[in-house]
Amino acid sequence: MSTTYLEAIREGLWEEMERDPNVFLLGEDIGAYGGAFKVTAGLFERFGARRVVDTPISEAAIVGAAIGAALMGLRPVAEMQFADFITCGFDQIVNFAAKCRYRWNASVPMVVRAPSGGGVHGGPFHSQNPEMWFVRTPGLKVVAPATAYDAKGLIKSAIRDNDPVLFFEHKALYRRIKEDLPTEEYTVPIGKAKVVREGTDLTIVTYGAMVWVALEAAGTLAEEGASVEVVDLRTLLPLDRETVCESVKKTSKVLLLHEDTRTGGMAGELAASISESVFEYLDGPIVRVSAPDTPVPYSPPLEDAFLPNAEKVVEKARWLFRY
Amino acid sequence: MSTTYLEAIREGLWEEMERDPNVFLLGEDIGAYGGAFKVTAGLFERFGARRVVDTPISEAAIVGAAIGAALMGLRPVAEMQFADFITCGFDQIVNFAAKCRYRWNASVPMVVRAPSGGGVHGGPFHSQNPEMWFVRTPGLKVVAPATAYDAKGLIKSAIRDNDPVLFFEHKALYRRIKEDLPTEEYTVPIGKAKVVREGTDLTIVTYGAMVWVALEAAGTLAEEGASVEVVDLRTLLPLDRETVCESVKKTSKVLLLHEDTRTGGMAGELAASISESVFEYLDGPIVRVSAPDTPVPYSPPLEDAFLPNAEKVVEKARWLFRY
Amino acid sequence: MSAADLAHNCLYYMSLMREVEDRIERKLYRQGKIVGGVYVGRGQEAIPVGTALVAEPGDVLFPSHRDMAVFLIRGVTPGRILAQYMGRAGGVTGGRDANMHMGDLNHNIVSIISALAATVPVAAGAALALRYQGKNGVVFSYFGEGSTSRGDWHEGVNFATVQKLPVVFLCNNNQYAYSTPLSLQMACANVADRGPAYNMPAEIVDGNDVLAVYEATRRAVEYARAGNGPYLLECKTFRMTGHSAHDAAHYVPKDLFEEWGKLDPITRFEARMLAEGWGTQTEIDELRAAVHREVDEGVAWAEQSPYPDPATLLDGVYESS
Amino acid sequence: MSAADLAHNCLYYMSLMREVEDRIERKLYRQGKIVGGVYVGRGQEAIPVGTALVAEPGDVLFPSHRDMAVFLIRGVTPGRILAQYMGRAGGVTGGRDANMHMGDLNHNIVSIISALAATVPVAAGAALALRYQGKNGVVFSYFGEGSTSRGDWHEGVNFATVQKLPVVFLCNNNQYAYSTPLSLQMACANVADRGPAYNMPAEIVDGNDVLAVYEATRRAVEYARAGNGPYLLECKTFRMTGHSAHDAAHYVPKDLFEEWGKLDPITRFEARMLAEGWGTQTEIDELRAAVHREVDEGVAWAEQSPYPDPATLLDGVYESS
Ligand SMILES: Cc1ncc(C[n+]2csc(CCOP(=O)(O)OP(=O)(O)O)c2C)c(N)n1
Ligand SMILES: Cc1ncc(C[n+]2csc(CCOP(=O)(O)OP(=O)(O)O)c2C)c(N)n1
Ligand SMILES: [Mg+2]
Ligand SMILES: [Mg+2]
Repeated sequence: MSTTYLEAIREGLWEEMERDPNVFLLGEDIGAYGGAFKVTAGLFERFGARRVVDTPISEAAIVGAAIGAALMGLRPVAEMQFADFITCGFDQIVNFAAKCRYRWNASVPMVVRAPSGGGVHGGPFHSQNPEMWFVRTPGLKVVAPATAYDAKGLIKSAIRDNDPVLFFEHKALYRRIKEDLPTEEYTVPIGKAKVVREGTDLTIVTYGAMVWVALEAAGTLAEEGASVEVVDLRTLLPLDRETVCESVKKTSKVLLLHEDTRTGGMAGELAASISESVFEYLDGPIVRVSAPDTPVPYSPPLEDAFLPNAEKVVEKARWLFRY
Repeated sequence: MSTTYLEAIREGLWEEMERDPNVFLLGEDIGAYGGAFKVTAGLFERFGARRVVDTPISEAAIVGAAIGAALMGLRPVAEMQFADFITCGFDQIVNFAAKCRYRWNASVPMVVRAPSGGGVHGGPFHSQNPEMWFVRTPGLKVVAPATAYDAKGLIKSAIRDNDPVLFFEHKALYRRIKEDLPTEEYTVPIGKAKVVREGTDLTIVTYGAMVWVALEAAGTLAEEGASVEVVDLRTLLPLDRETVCESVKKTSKVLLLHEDTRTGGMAGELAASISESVFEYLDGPIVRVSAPDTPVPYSPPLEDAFLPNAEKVVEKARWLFRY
Repeated sequence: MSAADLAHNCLYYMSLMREVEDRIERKLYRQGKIVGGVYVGRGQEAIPVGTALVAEPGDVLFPSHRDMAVFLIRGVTPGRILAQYMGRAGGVTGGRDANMHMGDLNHNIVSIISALAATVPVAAGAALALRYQGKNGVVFSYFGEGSTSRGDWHEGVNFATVQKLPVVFLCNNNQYAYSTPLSLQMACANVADRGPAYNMPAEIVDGNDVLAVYEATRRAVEYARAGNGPYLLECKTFRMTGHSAHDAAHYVPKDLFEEWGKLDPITRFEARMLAEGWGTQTEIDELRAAVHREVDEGVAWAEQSPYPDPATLLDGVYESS
Repeated sequence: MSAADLAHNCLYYMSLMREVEDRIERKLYRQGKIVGGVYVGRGQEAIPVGTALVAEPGDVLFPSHRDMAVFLIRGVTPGRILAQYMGRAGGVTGGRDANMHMGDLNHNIVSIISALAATVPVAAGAALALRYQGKNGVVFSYFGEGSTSRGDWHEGVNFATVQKLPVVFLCNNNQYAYSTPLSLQMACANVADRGPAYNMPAEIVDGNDVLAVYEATRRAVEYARAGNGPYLLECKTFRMTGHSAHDAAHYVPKDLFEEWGKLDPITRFEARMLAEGWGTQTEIDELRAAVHREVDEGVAWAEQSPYPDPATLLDGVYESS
């Protein structure tokens, strides 16, 4: 019985709600309607209005209320209808939630789920990848699964985590990927990257929907005789620098890939980290493939040009091999 | 007649308001009171309530109103009382202002002034360096002057710019630095870094208050026989990658320094850029000195430990020279 | 304008909006020619029409996502709008943004962003600018009842009232925000109940009666133009569709659709026209046919408009670029 | 509690707050022992005292920056508070944060962040949790009139009223927000005028009369605890200082200080105590002396508390770290 990425998240929520009566959900249209993407479909029927709370259109209140409930010992999971709207609850996340523990030793075990990413012709406000706003904010954890397995395992870990976790679910993966998941319970640890393909000539470090692009590119490059290792970060903060650096030590070449725009993107942090820690192992520049520095355009030909794809990765990798 | 950094900003505002009747100011307590830091002192008396608008405590409305006025052809300069509160008007900046031109070709010639930075014992909410939230947002320009000369020249350029500009003024510099400014009018171009000290053995790239730390460190290192070049970015977006890379080509060693916390900081973007463009010139790892990944603590001994200083820079530089 | 001319205008723009949106939602979207979200204002046409017909050329309008008639009334052609939905270069945003996320300062229309009510403080700023510039324009700020829950709404309205700015706040209360009914959105019964919080006059009007909306808007605009500050107009109506083209609105009790269907602003107004003698059935039929032709032409125009050139992807992030 | 006991408590906590803050602002700050911002509630003590004395142990309090008595009433010692201001390890946040940015869940007090009104939605969430957990606690959410301009205030109050949560919203309307007078903050005359926007009862009380505040708070808390939803209490008062220790408040008309000085909540209440026979002058003098001693001890305790060890800088960003 194959499970989609979206169903995997729902299963994770469901299991945690069954397991722990302190877990509850809040967000816009998540109740009887089941959420804009139907991630929470069925949960209202199962758990009722007490544990699946429909809210007004108030992202600051959604996040704020989640913080308040978390401070009182509950485990709220807030949904942003689209990750793009997280900017409306921004102060609550980066100033309230992120700093409580450091400032006054108060736990905020809250999860904010945010459907992010492009490739769905959503245009500038339904396609963004806002992860870096949070990766640069100490006190938050940031998760961005690429597979159904990880999506389920990470949402469960996020809910059990005693720190605020931002959970970026990639919209383009919701129904596009399907996997057989274990029938027994499992979790996936926060803070651990995963080598999803082993290789010896080049490391591609990436996350989210781009993992699939990296794997496709790795396949193409394999046909050309290049052995490419793909590291899926899975968690962006805290960052598993070790797994990244170990891979670079092995391959000596690295390509950083993200769907997010270039300047200030995750690739920067990775480049700095790699250059600081394993500089002597590098035998070529650290290269990046990413979206360019523009808003996400709507029209399909523009969006296609905007998004990174396997072709662009392969081309950059070839350049690096020639270097 | 020496001018402080703070006075330089005030002079820049004043001159632009005299020059262009479309320039006006809005913010909390900026009128008769002259602003929390007195940057706008005297402007209300000179230009009146029409052009120096006191607002309610509403950062989203301040930024939003600035956008609306800018769309109508005015040149608003909004003040955040502290840069930390910019998170309350975040959506307006990153989603409204930043994307207008790309989406529908509408100019938003607005400036948001934001007193940022630590070293004033302000604690977690009056000391932050929020620049990277904006540097990763295409459509914005981000400026962070280190000297009175640049502060004045850049605020004038920011006001004349037809794109939204975030102007981070470092609170610790407000009254601490003083310079003789030209009596004739001048501006400083947005998007141009400056080599503020020439050297041949190491490049330190930095901005804001850390320019002074870098210069102090360069002085110490000079005594040890090392010739250090210091690049003051001045503008963080668009980033003057060329000046940075030219310097690295010359020195082959680079230390990236910022007061902002480490992960996701400006150093990452610089490291990626350097590694991509001038990798072959590097003869050592790209190293970083920054604040650690914590909120900004209040208590002086903690804040002192948190902030980068010349000692930490010198130590890191020595390590790099030994490499 | 004579009563008959006004009536003709009202019917024309309501019908044109209806037809453009029907074509978008029921044809082009289903044909896959429109990708992404489609939100229509079916059943609510009296609101953008009754309000925007009051606007002077110097007034600045901030339509929301169910106010298409505002564009039509200001002279944006159906072709450009249809091309917008289809992501074509000839669309209002040239393919950069989707659906109702469009604006054109040549027509004094500012584009919404997706975040609801984000335009409210921006509208206040535009009003500040009009007054600053010594113009006597009024700003029209549109939103749904659900959007009044947002902090930006509050901050924008508060700032506008403190500054006594020339803004009319135009709320379409269609009783749902996506799947969320009024009772889960606010504890008060009417959006107009929020007026006193800002010491702002607030009026409730039948949002399915285009002339009632028109008259109320005139009062509101006159008040604002005279320098008295903002005015809130709550237009009671009903969303006769799902939230968007992919939403079947199972959560809406069926009888509400039936009940409100009887109050369809176009059907109702046609009857009124005949009753008042503002037009004949023949004229109405001709108007309908003309609207059809106009939209046919718009669709043809839009379909021949090319997709934007990917080579332009990087252009226009900044002025110089 | 007898009327005399209540009166004694009121006077004790008002005096203690006054004395702690005087010591902070007029001594320690000027001696350079406190770096960073200092905001006091001089002249407003009746509000935190009259409200917090109503709170049950299970109630959760969200004091703002002029509500120090809330901490004292909940059992946070003057020493810990003074150490907090001085950035010492013994302070409530151990030197991590400054002044009134402190909280302690052992006392059911949640720390504000600096962004005004950000606690309002958080307070709503805490109230949701109390109801969820089947507890019958009430949440006390404090803010100044200026903070009601913030979007978070609106969103939090709206959510709380929609959900009928057990929150009392306690506004100190001291007529200034930093240098900004009420008239530039809101167009309505009273914060209570905002109640109807949320279909929430709103009451105005003399914020310089501790017993009036106490009685009104009892009404509010009873209403909320009974499950009727939020209640807004506007306590009219006046900020008898500058915004912070470095602000001389030149922008406040001098006669306002004089006028309101006559209404000082402590002086007034002492007179009332004598008049009602709730205490004698001797008892009052003794209370004052005891408060002095307590604060002396607190200062001594704080001064002997070490600064935090820089080696702890990185601790506690996350649970595990
Ligand atoms: C800040 C924000 N949150 C969520 C959404 C998603 N969303 C789009 S329209 C809508 C409902 C809007 O309701 P209302 O304001 O009543 O307008 P209506 O659609 O009924 O005309 C929602 C929740 C959004 N666009 N912006
Ligand atoms: C979002 C935000 N903007 C600005 C400030 C700066 N600030 C601190 S207190 C204050 C005035 C607060 O006024 P009010 O809410 O009336 O409380 P009061 O100080 O009068 O008790 C301001 C503007 C802030 N803390 N948060
Ligand atoms: Mg609605
Ligand atoms: Mg006040």
